[in-house]
Amino acid sequence: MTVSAASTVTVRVLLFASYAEAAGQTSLTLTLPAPATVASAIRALRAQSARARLPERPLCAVNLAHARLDTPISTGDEIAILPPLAGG
Amino acid sequence: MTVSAASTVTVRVLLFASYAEAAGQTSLTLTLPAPATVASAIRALRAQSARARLPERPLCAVNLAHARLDTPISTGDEIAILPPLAGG
Amino acid sequence: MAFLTEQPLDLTPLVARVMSPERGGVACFLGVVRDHHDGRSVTRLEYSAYDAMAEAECERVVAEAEAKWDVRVALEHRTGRLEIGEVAVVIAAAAPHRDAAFMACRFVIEQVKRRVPIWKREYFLDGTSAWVAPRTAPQAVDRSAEAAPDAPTPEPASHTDWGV
Amino acid sequence: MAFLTEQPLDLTPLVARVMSPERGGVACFLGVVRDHHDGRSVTRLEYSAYDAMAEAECERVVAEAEAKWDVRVALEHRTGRLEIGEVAVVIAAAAPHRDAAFMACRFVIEQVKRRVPIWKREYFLDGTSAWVAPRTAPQAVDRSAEAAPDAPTPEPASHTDWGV
Repeated sequence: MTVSAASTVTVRVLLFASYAEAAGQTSLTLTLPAPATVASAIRALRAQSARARLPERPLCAVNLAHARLDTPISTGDEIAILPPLAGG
Repeated sequence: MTVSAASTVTVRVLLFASYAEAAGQTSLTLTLPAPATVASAIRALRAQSARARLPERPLCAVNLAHARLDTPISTGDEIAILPPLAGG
Repeated sequence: MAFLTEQPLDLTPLVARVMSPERGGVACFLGVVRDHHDGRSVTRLEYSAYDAMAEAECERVVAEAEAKWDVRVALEHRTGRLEIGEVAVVIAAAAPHRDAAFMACRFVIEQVKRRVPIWKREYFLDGTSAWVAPRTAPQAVDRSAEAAPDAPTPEPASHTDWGV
Repeated sequence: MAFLTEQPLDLTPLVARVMSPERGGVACFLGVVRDHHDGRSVTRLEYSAYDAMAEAECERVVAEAEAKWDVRVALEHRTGRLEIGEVAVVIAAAAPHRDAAFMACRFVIEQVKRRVPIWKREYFLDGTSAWVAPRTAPQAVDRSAEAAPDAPTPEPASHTDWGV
């Protein structure tokens, strides 16, 4: 995904497991002011869905890879908010 | 096997793999002056079978357990001289 | 190659995939569904995954192991409903030397637990169920407010009501 | 329970023997016949054992592992003729925690190599064969001539022609 020169960034946000249950949804679309980061997507998510009980610094992924909260995001990116992992 | 009060000790000695091939035999019976140890059995073996090319301090077992060269041996014991192990 | 499957796992084909006459040692690991968790009797589990990322992350973990050691690795993780005693994850690592096989196998299970986006819901004997929340869950890193990126400082404790 | 067999080894029944719902982790090891040794092409192997002692020693190794860790261990070693790529030894160690499973599995293969009286004859591509002699073979201990049994002194080098 190329970095957009537009004034907004539109991304898809995925929720899983306990976060999806709490929010009552597994995905939503967010439009954020540019430039945007994972952290600004999380702030917008909290504002939009008060039921999503996210921790202060949830584990996150961008486009299928783990990402930091300060990772920049662009229109078309897939952001995932990941509850504590329990595989293995 | 109880410790014999007799003046000699008679034991069975087993040879394996390269030692058996070099000696041309896989087992023999040795009668040693009492008290006897694994080391004295090995000395007698060398005297009796010059073809058994044993190292200075071969790995040994008495009655199916690893033994030291100074382990005492008694009539009826099974002594084994073990070439370098290669299992696993 | 799919790393996730809803079918029962079988170690044998994974071992066959990595074993070869140049690799004298194969180390394997199986993770088994336990009947207890935190003192409560568990009757069954439900594993769910962020499928696309879990596949990508498994592939990265295997690639990292194969880059770190002279080793070939096979990995499968089951999802969906699992009964007590069933196998949730299987790993096989084959190497010319057993040291590398053991280290790679251990590395892969630790990384899978730490990085692959899979969650499990436990169903208890008393009819309730809950998502498993490991006590030492990793947190996201945010270095945007830090002076030196190589010396991260812990963030102040949360004052919001969003905490876990 | 026999630890030695002339039949092809199969990991699956060993895993089944140790796995249980209280033991969440199973670590396994397979030793595979390699096609090379010291740069020479090997075509097949012949394993021979001091059967009675090998059985007793395997039993002791397993008992020691089960005493050191909260673990159940299964072990089998093949003897007789083996082809390249066949499995010579299999180990499965199941424990409530994977740390113990890995440590016990590793302990068992190391102890088997060090202590179980098994020998192998390698058959080479050029038609010759030889007993495998590991470079770091343990020697018998002889403390009869030592002053302090806890501080063994190396024996003087051999002056006989019996040396290896």
